[in-house]
Amino acid sequence: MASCGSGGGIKFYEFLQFVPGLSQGNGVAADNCYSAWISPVRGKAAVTTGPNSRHLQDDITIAFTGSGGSGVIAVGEMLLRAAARVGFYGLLRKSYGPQIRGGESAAILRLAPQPVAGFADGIDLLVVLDWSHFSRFGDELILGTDTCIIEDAAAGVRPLTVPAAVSILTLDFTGLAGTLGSAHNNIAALGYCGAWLGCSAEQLVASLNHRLQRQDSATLKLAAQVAQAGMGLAAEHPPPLAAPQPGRPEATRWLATGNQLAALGALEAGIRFVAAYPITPASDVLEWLATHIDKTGGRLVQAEDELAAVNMAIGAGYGGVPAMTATSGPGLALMAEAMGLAVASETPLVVLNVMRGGPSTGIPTKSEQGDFNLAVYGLHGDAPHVVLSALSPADCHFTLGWATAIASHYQTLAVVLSDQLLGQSMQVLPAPPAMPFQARLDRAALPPVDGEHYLRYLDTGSGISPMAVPGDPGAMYTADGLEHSIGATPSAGAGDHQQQLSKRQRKLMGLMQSEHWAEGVEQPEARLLILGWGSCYPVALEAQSCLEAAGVPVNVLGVRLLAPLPWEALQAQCAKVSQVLVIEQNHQGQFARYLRGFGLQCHAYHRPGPRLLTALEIQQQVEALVDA
Amino acid sequence: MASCGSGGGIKFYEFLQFVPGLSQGNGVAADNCYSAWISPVRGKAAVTTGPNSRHLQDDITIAFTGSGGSGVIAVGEMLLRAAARVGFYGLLRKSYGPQIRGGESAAILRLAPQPVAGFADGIDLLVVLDWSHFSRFGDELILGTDTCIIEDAAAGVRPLTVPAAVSILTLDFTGLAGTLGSAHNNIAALGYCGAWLGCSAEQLVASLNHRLQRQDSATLKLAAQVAQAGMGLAAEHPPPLAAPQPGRPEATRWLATGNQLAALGALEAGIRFVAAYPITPASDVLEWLATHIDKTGGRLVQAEDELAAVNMAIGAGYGGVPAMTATSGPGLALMAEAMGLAVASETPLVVLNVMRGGPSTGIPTKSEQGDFNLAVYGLHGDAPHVVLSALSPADCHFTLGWATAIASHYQTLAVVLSDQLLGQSMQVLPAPPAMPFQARLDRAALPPVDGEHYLRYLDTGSGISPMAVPGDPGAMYTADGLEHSIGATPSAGAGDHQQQLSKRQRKLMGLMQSEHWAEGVEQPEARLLILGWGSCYPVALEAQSCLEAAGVPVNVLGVRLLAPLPWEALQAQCAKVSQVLVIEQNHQGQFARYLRGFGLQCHAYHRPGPRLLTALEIQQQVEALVDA
Amino acid sequence: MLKAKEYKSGIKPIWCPGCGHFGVLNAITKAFAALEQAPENAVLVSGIGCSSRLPAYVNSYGFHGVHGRALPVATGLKVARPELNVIAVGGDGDGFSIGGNHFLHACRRNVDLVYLVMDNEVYGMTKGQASPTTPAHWDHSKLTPHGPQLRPFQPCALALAAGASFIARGYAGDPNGLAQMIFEAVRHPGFAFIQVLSQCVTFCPEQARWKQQVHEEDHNDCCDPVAAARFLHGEDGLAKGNFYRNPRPVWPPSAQAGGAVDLRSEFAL
Amino acid sequence: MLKAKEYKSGIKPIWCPGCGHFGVLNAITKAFAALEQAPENAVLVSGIGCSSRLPAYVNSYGFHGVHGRALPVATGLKVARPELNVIAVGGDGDGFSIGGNHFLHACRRNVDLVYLVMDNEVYGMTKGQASPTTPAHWDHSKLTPHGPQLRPFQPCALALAAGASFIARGYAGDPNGLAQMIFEAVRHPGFAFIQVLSQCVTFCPEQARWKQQVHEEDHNDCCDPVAAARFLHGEDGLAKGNFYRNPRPVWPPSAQAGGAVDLRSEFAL
Amino acid sequence: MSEALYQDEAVFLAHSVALEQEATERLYELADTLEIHNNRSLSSLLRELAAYSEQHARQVAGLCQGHSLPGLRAWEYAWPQDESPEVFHYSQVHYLLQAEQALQVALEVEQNAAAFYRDVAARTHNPQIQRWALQFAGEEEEHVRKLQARLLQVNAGQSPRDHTDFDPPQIPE
Ligand SMILES: Cc1ncc(C[n+]2csc(CCOP(=O)(O)OP(=O)(O)O)c2C)c(N)n1
Ligand SMILES: Cc1ncc(C[n+]2csc(CCOP(=O)(O)OP(=O)(O)O)c2C)c(N)n1
Ligand code: SF4
Ligand code: SF4
Ligand SMILES: [Mg+2]
Ligand SMILES: [Mg+2]
Repeated sequence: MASCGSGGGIKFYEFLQFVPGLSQGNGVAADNCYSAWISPVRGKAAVTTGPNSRHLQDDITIAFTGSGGSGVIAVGEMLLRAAARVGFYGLLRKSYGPQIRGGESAAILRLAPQPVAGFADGIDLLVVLDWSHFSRFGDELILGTDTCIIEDAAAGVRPLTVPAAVSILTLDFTGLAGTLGSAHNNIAALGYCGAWLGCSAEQLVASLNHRLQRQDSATLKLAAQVAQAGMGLAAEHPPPLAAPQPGRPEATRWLATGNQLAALGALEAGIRFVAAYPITPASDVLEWLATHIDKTGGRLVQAEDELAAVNMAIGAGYGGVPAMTATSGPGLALMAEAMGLAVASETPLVVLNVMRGGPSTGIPTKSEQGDFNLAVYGLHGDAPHVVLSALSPADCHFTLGWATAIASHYQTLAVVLSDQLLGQSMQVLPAPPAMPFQARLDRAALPPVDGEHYLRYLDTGSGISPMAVPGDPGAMYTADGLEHSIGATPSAGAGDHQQQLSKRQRKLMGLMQSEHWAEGVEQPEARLLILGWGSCYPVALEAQSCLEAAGVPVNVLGVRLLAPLPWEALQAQCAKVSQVLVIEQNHQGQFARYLRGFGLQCHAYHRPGPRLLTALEIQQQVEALVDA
Repeated sequence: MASCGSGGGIKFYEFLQFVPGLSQGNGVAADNCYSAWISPVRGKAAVTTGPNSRHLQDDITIAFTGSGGSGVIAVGEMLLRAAARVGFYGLLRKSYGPQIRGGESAAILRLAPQPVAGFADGIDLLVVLDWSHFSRFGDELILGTDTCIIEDAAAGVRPLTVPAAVSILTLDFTGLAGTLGSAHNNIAALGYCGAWLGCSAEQLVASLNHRLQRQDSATLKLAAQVAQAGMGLAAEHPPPLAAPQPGRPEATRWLATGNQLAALGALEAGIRFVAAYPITPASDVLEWLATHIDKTGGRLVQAEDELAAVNMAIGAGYGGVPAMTATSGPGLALMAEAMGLAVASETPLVVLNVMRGGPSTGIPTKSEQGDFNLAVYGLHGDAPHVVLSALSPADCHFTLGWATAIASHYQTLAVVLSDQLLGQSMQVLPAPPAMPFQARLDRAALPPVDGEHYLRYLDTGSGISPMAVPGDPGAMYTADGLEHSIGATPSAGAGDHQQQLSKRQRKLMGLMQSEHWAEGVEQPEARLLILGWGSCYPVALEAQSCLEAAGVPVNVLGVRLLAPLPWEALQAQCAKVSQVLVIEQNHQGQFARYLRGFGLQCHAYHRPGPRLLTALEIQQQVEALVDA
Repeated sequence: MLKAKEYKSGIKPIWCPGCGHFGVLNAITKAFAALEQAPENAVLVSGIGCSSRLPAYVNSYGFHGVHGRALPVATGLKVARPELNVIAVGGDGDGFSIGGNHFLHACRRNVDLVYLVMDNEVYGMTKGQASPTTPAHWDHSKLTPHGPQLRPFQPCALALAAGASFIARGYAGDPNGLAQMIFEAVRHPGFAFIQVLSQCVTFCPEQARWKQQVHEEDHNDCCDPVAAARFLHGEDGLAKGNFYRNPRPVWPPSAQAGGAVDLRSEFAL
Repeated sequence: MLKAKEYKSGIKPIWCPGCGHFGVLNAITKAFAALEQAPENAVLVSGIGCSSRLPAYVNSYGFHGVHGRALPVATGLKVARPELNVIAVGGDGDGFSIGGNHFLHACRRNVDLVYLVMDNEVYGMTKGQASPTTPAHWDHSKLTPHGPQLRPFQPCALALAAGASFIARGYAGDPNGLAQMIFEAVRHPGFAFIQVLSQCVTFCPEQARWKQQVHEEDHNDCCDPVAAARFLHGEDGLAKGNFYRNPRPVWPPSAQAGGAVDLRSEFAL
Repeated sequence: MSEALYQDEAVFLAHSVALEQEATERLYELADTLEIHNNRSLSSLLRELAAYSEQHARQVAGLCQGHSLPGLRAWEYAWPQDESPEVFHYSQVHYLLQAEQALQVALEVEQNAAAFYRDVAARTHNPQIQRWALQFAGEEEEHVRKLQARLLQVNAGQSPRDHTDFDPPQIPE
């Protein structure tokens, strides 16, 4: 860190040095391994060339559905944990009905020998504990003719919409559990599937114990018995499809959601103040922070609303303490005015926006990428700021770290766009390397040389002005959202205005040089580039691999730095191919419109949620373009 | 209006019929004269062809500056009123220092024989009552070598920045007033300038009386004497430049600000509910409404903040009463979340945003066009809505009327962008024709045919769903910002989501057919189109006329319907020329970026305020392009 | 004349079995029956939360807006359409946290509305975080693992200080008593505030104890703000009853009829 | 040790001659002198309004934010940097209209801040519209030509109901008395609220009469909320004095030191 | 009102009708809710109980022929407690409710109803009211016996259950 330059003042705000004081725990990897970790689907750094290493044949997608306390979500989580112990990587997403609790639900699990960051198109194995309301998941549980269904004997009437062609096996999980005195057919199903995947009884019991931590030992014992009975059933009546093969991962692996990883990334990069107002699907970021930030010496405040939350974070940021808040669409809209204040007053601020279906209250529990416009354009006046997108659940960690460093370094607002899919999916991933970013204010010019007046908003070469924080003697100034002179006095002068506007825009240009602006995989002889952002990126990689198999090599690029857009670098990527297809999950094609504003000639494929974008539909789009 | 279809229910909300009950007062003109009135600088309807009828030689710009109670603003207003009576058209803008009152100020007045909607580049006659702080206006009072300065003998030390070349006349306004026992040198200056412009003593006294309404008769009498003394001085020492010639207007003319005209337009089109939170420069819209809406049977509520204001307007709109609020940048940002609610729940809502310098608190008293992005893109999720821009002070009337009708007809949010320059400039203009727009809900399908269920969010051919309002029997429903089915029950289904998203976008397509989407003037053999919006449009027309004089014919188009953009119609206009220059007054070129997103190839000229965009700089830009 | 149950819309609530909000729904339908309310002339306006889902379940007009803004929407609607019976409903999070400012100003403004807050001392819908009325040491939320550690918000005392002219507290477990309160609140000219203790069985199962703890405290005739303040500063928050009633001029004063008016002449030169 | 006048920044206020806010500036500098405040360790945080311009005029750090949000900014700053002396300042419009919710919640939260509101019963900066504290029949604003017709907001009564632990009212025309209040408010642990009657000579020239009308009312030892409520519900709004002081636990409780911690192990399989 | 309950036939009948109707509505409401929450077995049990009450309500309504019943407002009934004695209290149920608990609650409210009628029978001076009250009390006691039997059956047929809640609450908005 640059010297603070002032002797006495420093002592009582030593934490401004931003020594995070965090041990990096397990599986610390060197800095240069980071990008391998972020885009787990592929091999090397930044934009790599070569075949997409992902082989579709190796993976399997298992879905559990049920309702009213049947506990399918719990089974999904326990099975993921157990399968991970066997050597699988995997991803789990959850889907619910509108009830607050006890509603119908589904857990969709994808397992593979190597890291997976996105979901597949179809379901290989569907385990049904209860058929009622199954149609509610029609958008999400897509049955192919090769889907294999295992239904509980007590699952009720199978809906007519289930294709006749699929193979169906009826097993009496309920009866099996019942004979042991348990009502939990879900645990029997867990045992059944676990055995098929090669989990040992210990591994399954360990998962059960982890999940049922607070239960008494009799309950745990009974659950273990039921699971074992389920394992027995698998030996007798295995599912009529081959079990996938686990990998042989050497590194330490983690099980975490994108939201947890975002929160961890923020803390590791130096966030020490969080202001929180709960909102789905961002609340769990805040909740994780609430239970961990104290340990770092930081603070979380539950605010009365989003207006308070964002202004509290600005207050802390003004005080030199790296600060953030997290929200979702409606909350981000409420924060717009104050985000402009962060821009004008040049106060570091990180805002994580975990997107859900919009507009308005919309579809709060489902994923969509509809807040691009608001994040990039939603401030009044000319207010340049930074917008990043996280490219996978794992990348939430990296991107929050980067955003934290950017906000402090550039004294700016950094909005990070994640979404419900990235944020709430649970991923098995290699342990991330040590956080490469640290929040640091550029305080080189402080305090002013004796006799000089401190110029808070000085127009420096880099555009980054010297930022004093309270406690620095001799550098007192009043930060202002009113336009101001370099000396921080309010000014309505055209010259001051032009100077500050230009400076605030120019200072962000430094970011354009960053290699982190995008991730990608190139293939030799590719004629088309699939360009995506956020949670579309893993889907695009998957499509790339399908297309490769079909003999259509394409390049894939996921843009992490959405604004300011490194247009030249992007152009260079686009120039390598003859067609560009922009993909995103929203109705209006917001990102594509944005790119066209820079002059990009592109095709665009976009549609709203809540149905996830699939590799198959992207593949079809690409094939149509390539054929034409 | 479509029949409400229900007998009994209608009686107690008869005002829903939206009979505005307003007599159209003076100067009613036929509907087809409207567009002539709106773009006063030129001749006929929509896009006209022919020479720009504006001749620069005929106009004159007079500025008054002074400070600390010298009353230059009052002089400006009184002179405009008196000059109007002589037959001038004109425009007046005011500029203040940062003090709440008594600070330095300037009144800038442009007079011509035909309507003027924009300001000129330079000052022809500068009347200085006090030189101190003159430099504060350096950006706004641009002195050319042919500027003629009249300074009061007591004006103090002339700053060094005043070019030596200008002609300066020192007159003792202070002494003249003093001999009559008055401290008001400004009134002497009024008499002086008035006489020069050809005003009679009665005309000047009428202006004085209008302005000093609340004063006692002795004061009025003294003021009249001082003014007459000033007139005498003009006879002795006329300014060393020719007086301009007034016109011979036949129609009744008005004196009003854009903000007043916007308010009038809203009431005349049927607005009957206003929610208000004061903010510069929108407060005077609200204040005018507050003193007039009662007469129409409508209501204004002063809200506790902008969040309340916009939601109150939504409540009234849901009740079937045309409703609006007015604000400026920071307030608009606060309204973003609820604006999304209006979109999702399909509630009519008009929001007038009078722009000021941004970002954040920015430069509240000065004009800028920086809120384009926020207005067009500032909602979360995919939220199609309408954004209009007023193209002149007079056009504020038309555009608010149109917005009011659109909001009701399309059950949507209509944002109108005006700015400080349009809103607070005082214009002499021909009396507007009768308001051609009326707010009307499409209630054709109400109530449901017996036995049928009322489907509030039905996906009709037009995309406009049948809207019941409380009081309609048999059509009870709950409006919702959650995604919903056609029957207004919350839904997270992909099908319902897609259907409602598409419907809400499609319903606005009807607007594309409107001839009101833009105004323009074409010239034969034009090779270039100047494309602008809002207050840039009159400046572009002025530049057109200068260019015409210089032998460079260009077309000019001012876009009133910014979103949804009638792209095909715009393309057709652009296809007529080989180059397009987009002009606007903001730092980032927000409109140009937007247009490029549609695929427009254009040049862009934009710079921030508070310095006004001038015809001269546009002319230079065009010449550079044409030369290249 | 409709029966209470005919004021249910037929849409099935998403609420958890045992949720207090059912009791409130029950009370509203009973009050409507007693008021002989024409369904088309009543509007329930809400924000976001479990409680704010209520309008859809009632056979009347409804507006389910955004979080915290029920009162402004209701205010705009009532001022624009004074002949309607407008009732704003919502939760403690919606009304006292994000919506706190509107609550204060609605109390002062005294528009002829009813505002009913289903107070379960928690954010139900977002999974059980502390709300302004949560006890300081309630540590069941991950967002405040040591409890909110703040003095709970006192809705009735604040309503009084802010100028509400009708203040009462009901209990969802007593829908009949609550129905009477709602009935009287609707009849009361001006802003009427009812805080309803409405248990969240899912996140605050301890609220089942309210059945034993809630006690009656009637100040029906209390129109003295000082006496009401004294009571409200002392009580335990579990008293139900009418705490304050003091009609004062309703805003806006009744409208003059809008006739043909000339808005234009002032502009003529 | 600096003298009072050395706490002025040298930037000349834009205020009208005679504006009460000068008196407040004067009082703050005197209080700082008495506190021997190191200028670099004090931060004045404000929103938007004539009053909110004050921070720039004081020789300390300042933050001039957006309208109505001084308290959240101050809260974030103080929680993040507890060693600083953080004072939020602003006007009645800023604090009680748009900022009303933060005011309520700051009172409950009891962070160790001072909040000083320069109450002139008007929106000065936007040209004289009615604020929440404007008298019901004050008809000088074009926005409310018949007067706001609403019951004025009672800041001290509300602060009490919301849980403020220090409540006082000062007068800009008595900067010395006010300086003492500020001095004590800074020393008070927790949230201290001072309402200052600060005349707007431009839009409310009638406030010149405050000089005669303001009267002393000292309840210095009043730590009984019921007694304070009784007083505040009865008084005329022009009493100056300390109305309530009742220290209670400050939020947040003091921090544990952050050392090397392991945030990662919980994720490992 | 309470004196009228004991002495006025129309008022007594109005109470009897309301008592059963309230019970019916409350049970159907809970049954609907449990169905939404996919607890179908309990939901059908509750429907069964609701149908009893509904039938009973019809019987009582039949008796009312020829009486013009007072239109009482919800709060004007002279219930011994806040609500009609035959409704269960809202906070007595939750989504993990088991059949035995539901039956237990139903049993309690039937007992309350029986006690209510016995009390009326004891206090009234009107022989007609007394006849009715005793008849209704008898019917309620009949229900009580049925429920007790049912409860025994359920308890007997049931193996020990662990009540692990595998369905964490969700977060819809
Ligand atoms: C602007 C915004 N912020 C946050 C949310 C998330 N949210 C939805 S409901 C809710 C709290 C509801 O609590 P309460 O009003 O007490 O209702 P309850 O569910 O307890 O009945 C929150 C924070 C939102 N929908 N919108
Ligand atoms: C979001 C927003 N809304 C409105 C305004 C306009 N505005 C600026 S100051 C002000 C009122 C100030 O009144 P007060 O706080 O009482 O301060 P005073 O000027 O009286 O000292 C308003 C409404 C704004 N700047 N921002
Ligand atoms: S979570 Fe709580 S408040 Fe929401 S429906 Fe369930 S019990 Fe009611
Ligand atoms: S307008 Fe009023 S508050 Fe503002 S500076 Fe002038 S006197 Fe003070
Ligand atoms: Mg709640
Ligand atoms: Mg004020």
